[in-house]
Amino acid sequence: MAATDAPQTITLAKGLNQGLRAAMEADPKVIVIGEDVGKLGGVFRITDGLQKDFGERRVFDTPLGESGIIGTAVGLAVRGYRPVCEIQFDGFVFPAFDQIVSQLAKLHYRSQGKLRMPVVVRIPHGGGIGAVEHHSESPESYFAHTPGLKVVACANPVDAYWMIQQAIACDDPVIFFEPKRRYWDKAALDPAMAPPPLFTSRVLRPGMTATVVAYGPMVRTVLDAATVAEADDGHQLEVIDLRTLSPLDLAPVFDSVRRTGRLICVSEAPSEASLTAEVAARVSQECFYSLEAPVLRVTGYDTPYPPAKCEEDYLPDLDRVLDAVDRVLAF
Amino acid sequence: MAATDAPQTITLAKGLNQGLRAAMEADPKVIVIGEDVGKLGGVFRITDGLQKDFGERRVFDTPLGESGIIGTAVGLAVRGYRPVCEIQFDGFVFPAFDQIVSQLAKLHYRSQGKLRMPVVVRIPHGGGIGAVEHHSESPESYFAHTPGLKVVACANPVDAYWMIQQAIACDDPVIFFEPKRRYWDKAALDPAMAPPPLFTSRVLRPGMTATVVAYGPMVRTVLDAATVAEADDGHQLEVIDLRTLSPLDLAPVFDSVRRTGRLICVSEAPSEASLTAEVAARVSQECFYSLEAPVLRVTGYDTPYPPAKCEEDYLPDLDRVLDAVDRVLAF
Amino acid sequence: MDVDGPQTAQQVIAGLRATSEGADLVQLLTPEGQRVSHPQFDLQISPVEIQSLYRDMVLVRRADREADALQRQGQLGLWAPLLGQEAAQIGAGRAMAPQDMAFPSYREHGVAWCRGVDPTEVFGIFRGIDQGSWDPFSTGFQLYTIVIANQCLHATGYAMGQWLDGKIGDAEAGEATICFFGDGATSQGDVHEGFVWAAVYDAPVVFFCQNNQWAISAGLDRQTRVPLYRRSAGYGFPGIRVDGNDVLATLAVTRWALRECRTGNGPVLIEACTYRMGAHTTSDDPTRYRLATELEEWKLKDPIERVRVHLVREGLAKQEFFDGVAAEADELAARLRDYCTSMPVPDPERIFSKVYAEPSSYLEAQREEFLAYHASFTEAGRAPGGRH
Amino acid sequence: MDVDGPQTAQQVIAGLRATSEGADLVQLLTPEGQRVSHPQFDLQISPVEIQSLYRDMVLVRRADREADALQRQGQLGLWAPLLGQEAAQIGAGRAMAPQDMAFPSYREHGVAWCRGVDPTEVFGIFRGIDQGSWDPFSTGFQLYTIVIANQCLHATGYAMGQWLDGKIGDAEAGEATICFFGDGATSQGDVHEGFVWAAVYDAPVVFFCQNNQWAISAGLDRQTRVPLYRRSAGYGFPGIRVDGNDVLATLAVTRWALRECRTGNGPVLIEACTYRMGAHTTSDDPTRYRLATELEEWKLKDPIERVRVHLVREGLAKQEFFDGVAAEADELAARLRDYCTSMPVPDPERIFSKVYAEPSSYLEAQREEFLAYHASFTEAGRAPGGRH
Ligand SMILES: Cc1ncc(C[n+]2csc(CCOP(=O)(O)OP(=O)(O)O)c2C)c(N)n1
Ligand SMILES: Cc1ncc(C[n+]2csc(CCOP(=O)(O)OP(=O)(O)O)c2C)c(N)n1
Ligand SMILES: [Mg+2]
Ligand SMILES: [Mg+2]
Repeated sequence: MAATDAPQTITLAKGLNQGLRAAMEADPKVIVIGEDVGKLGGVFRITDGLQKDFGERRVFDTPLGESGIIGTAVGLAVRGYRPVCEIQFDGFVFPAFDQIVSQLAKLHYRSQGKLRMPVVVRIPHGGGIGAVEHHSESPESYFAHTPGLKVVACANPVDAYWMIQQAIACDDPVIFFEPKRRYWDKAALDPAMAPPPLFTSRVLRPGMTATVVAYGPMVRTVLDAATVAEADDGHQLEVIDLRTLSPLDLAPVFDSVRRTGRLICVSEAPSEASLTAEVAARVSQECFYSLEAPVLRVTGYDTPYPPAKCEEDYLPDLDRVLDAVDRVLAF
Repeated sequence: MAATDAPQTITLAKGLNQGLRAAMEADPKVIVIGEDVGKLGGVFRITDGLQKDFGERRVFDTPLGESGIIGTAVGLAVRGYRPVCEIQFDGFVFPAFDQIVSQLAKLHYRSQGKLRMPVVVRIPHGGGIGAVEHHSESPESYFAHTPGLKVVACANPVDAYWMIQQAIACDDPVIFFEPKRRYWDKAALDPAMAPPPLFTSRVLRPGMTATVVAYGPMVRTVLDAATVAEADDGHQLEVIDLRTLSPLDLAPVFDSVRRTGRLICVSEAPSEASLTAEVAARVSQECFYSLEAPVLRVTGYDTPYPPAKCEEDYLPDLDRVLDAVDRVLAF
Repeated sequence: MDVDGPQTAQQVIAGLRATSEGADLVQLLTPEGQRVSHPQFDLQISPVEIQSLYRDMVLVRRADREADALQRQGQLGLWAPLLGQEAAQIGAGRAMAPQDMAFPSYREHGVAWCRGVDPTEVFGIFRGIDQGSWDPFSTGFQLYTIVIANQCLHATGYAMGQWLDGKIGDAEAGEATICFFGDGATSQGDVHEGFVWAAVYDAPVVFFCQNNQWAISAGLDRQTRVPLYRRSAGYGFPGIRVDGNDVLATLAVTRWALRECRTGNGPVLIEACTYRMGAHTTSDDPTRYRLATELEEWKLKDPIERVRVHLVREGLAKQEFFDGVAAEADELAARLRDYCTSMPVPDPERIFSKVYAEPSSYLEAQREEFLAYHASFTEAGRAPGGRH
Repeated sequence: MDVDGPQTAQQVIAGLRATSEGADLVQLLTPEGQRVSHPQFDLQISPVEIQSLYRDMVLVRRADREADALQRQGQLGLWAPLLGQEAAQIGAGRAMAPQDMAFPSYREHGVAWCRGVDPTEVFGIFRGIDQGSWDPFSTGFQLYTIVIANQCLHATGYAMGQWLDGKIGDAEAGEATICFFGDGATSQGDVHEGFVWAAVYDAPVVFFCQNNQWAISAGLDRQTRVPLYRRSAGYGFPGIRVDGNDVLATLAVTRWALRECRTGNGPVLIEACTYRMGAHTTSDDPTRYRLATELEEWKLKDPIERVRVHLVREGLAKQEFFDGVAAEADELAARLRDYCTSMPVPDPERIFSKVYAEPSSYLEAQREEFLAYHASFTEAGRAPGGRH
């Protein structure tokens, strides 16, 4: 069935599914490929029903190889298709890293625009689902460090629905991160309401005490922390969802920090040479005279992702965010 | 012939060659593998003569495949060998990225120390040699962002000689960067003089006006800039060679910035989510009250590496460093 | 022109069906329990040995079923069942000599058993308390590898090391390596590079592909047009297809292959044709992509039942034997249940344990912060996360 | 047991020598210039056509030699010579139909020529003024790929697109893709995944491997035990070995392979046995790793000389023809010299040109800074870098 236009309550997974559906209806060149995306509908069911409704020529399972998935997607893009590739889990994108970094990211520049790469690489990312090794990675920074790619991360069902469509419509390669542990979060979607542009960050909650930026799975954690901080201590945290990781849209962050004088940057990923470092560096430079305290980073530790029974202590949580709030205010 | 112990003037390339030789003499488990490392001695001749002197069982050419080189090196390490792998050029490490990130970096943690990975991955990096695409990349940050790896970059012949031996002696996997455009730089080596520990940064030139940190190929650029800054404007730049990129050794940088109040961080690599961001973020936090100006970053632009005829304008040079000095002092 | 040339869809399907039948499939025990002979791979084996193969298969199946149940009770986070692949794994595992080394993927619970790795150690991974706790050297069984096909290069490199160490040449005392991977894995570049390296360096490695017909929801036709054992010829080493539900044939063929490697004639590829009778993992729902009838067909080829029938019909084992094995299985299941529920939870510091062989200054600092942070809660009399 | 099984070092060497001789090598014109017939791949070709093949080979060799000289004069930063591979490249290039698409590596200057890409456009890459300036669609010749084997997946994906577009089925009007790669490239995972994908999706792609016996300093025995054309059988599609120094045989075999693909019988693997008569690139020194005698042997199999001898002996071309081609070659060389020295230097802004199809705010800001910085010099009357 077609993507309905009536307002409805959907999960983040459903938002992606409906967004894919809408994009495929809008453009016959959009195809969906990856491991198990067909009959199974993907291990997270994001592509559920798409093969049934759009046929095996537009939605098909690939052999088991990520370099093959991205490498053939590049060739399909040269041919005029708009492939949407599913990488089954964050930890399995690395076999495709060479094709992504040396080809997908560089072909438009190499050809000076004669070759376009409207390819979307969907990657469920992050931990918190009690999984075995390689199923809880946060590889965003690798791609944000790669010129020629655009990188986005959706954090809620409504953004999921719109951002996947905008990413597919974009003529540049987009690495599209999905917060797997939030797939079942619910929200009300009104397909009639126009979305903000894809490459913009958004203030989700206004506040004067301190600014907190996050993206993907950490956005909800930060929003919860903001609620508690207000209830318990009367702190008003301004919460910003980055949404776009490359290019970063930091103007709203700069504005916010000029008002609050304090910034906390939250991500599950290890901190060394990461996106949180980039945000901290740029804000420390841009808001040099406004900052009343150093920018604090709340991140995963610089260790491999630990066994699932330890992940609760590895991942930034509400308490670690609130602890950072206390520290940034104590300054 | 054996590595001589008499003081001598050597090139950086020769320093690496002699260091490899010394390491192979010190430990029979050290083997050298990669594309063209045998008879040819590598495209840069770093392994020149090693196969002749140590035999085909300790120095051998591999088939053409980087995943194969690193993946088999992991197996050889499990068997008790200490493989030194040559990646021919920076742009060709990506086919091995999966084996490096998911296996080489994680096996010690996965096995809780039962499996050791004393593997060195040698990568000539950086531009400035007028090469075609993929031969001038600066991928250091990808590895610095990967827990489980250690990452170092040598900048001069003496460090090259010692650091390669220390990296091979290290029981952890070390990604070893070599500044290819400095391979022919010369310096006097006294093998009798003990080297500093591998994972330490070094102040190469003391100064009070501002601190400038760099690593690899940019170190010489920065030293030249410091000379000119002193001659032309009487500025005394304190120059620090990071040497170790993961873990970073920032204590000397913090000390320096507490004295100078100003920091410029220089690297050829694109800036987004990079090592220079990490240094800027940590210094901005640690030296919050000492900084008299924002940390400035002088880096490659966030574009793919351009055609060779443009690289002079792409790479940070003496003038861009001096320009940053002017800006940081103007604050 | 090459007979493996272009094929119609029908031919492809036919070719694939052929992967579990056909003249080139080595079989020593039919699904009906009949011993058959094979010109190249015959096996001298005593009733007692057959009994012990039967026992191993029954016990690993029981451990597997127990794990499946424990996952549903929330005791394990996930389980990847070996159900249906007992003969392939016990046959291969029992063919190994003590000095041989195995590089498994994530489903080789039966091989682990043969190498003396206790099922509880395997459970640790799926319970999420560790990532592989057994000793990979004393057992000669390396840790599980989850990233598909990565281990094929590790096995090849290790075998290159055996060669460099001069451990090959003697069919008895020599060393060999065996690498386990699936039908889906054969599409990955790392399997290919493993084949290339192993062939070029004469590495003593047996590539043991368990073709269980499925890669999650992808049937074999997503990976290949022709039977997988044919891949090796293009690299210049032998490929053999064995009935992976026939423990005797798998034992005979793997023994031969390992001897070839020990004597310096490696590598060798084995395609063991079997069937994944369960779900891919406990998170999977096979009804979405395959027919129940397929499972029914394969049940007729059950790897354990044919051995039981053979032992009974040929009078090679008495009822007491079967009762004894059944009792052992019950004890094992009970032991696993008890152990699982009593498994220790790692303490939070485990996060920072053994990231490096030589401590990293920066990570040590992070660890200190982490401990101080946690202390702040416990002082306040609350566990971390206890604040909210 | 499989005949491609374990081999001694001697056998390996023998097997490799066989890659440029032997019964399975398709040949239509001997090194001595004799036409020979082949049961499957015969070729009806007119004297004029043979003349034009000769002409193409002479011209691309001359362009190649000129580029080599220009590099030594510092006009090019690097050059990867095709010397010795003219027949393989002209044979393959001329076999293509206008609607076919080629995915080259970095040495296919001869194929580029056949597709109407002017040598000066190829020079741009090696002079460092661009990374590939020709139109990949109007020429049906994609840009060079330097990362070994990456293009094999691009070609496969493009061919999958031809299939999805319903462009196959007609031997004349149908479309096909041809992918060029070397002997060394065959070891990369991407070639394997290309074979897997192409076979599974019946992609109309010809995998054209120019086995020039060397991968920089690595001889063929570093990549394989057996001839490379045998790889494809294990994936279920045909592999053919052709004398890559025989332009007629290469033309005939490639034509056949492309027709097979157009009609839906793809993929096909071709191993063209040839020899890299020059250095790997102008930075390479082959005397470090191979014997001069090897080169001498191959000179006897020169791809151009055998055609010249054939045309003369059979009286298919007069002296005027040869003089004409020689004159054309001189003109071409002169034109290339002139153009090369007059090539425009890209302006600094080129660094920021077309990184994205849709401009990125952040990069735009960097560009502005860059321009302001440069302006600061030019205002000060100095070029960037002019300060010191
Ligand atoms: C590189 C990589 N990609 C994807 C996955 C997710 N995944 C886990 S198992 C599996 C299927 C493996 O099939 P096969 O090789 O036949 O082994 P089997 O599970 O049947 O034993 C996939 C796609 C993975 N683990 N690694
Ligand atoms: C992934 C990768 N690794 C290494 C290189 C460096 N390199 C350039 S050409 C070459 C040898 C290629 O040999 P072959 O495939 O036989 O092609 P040929 O050069 O002989 O035409 C190598 C190793 C590269 N370009 N890409
Ligand atoms: Mg399988
Ligand atoms: Mg070659």
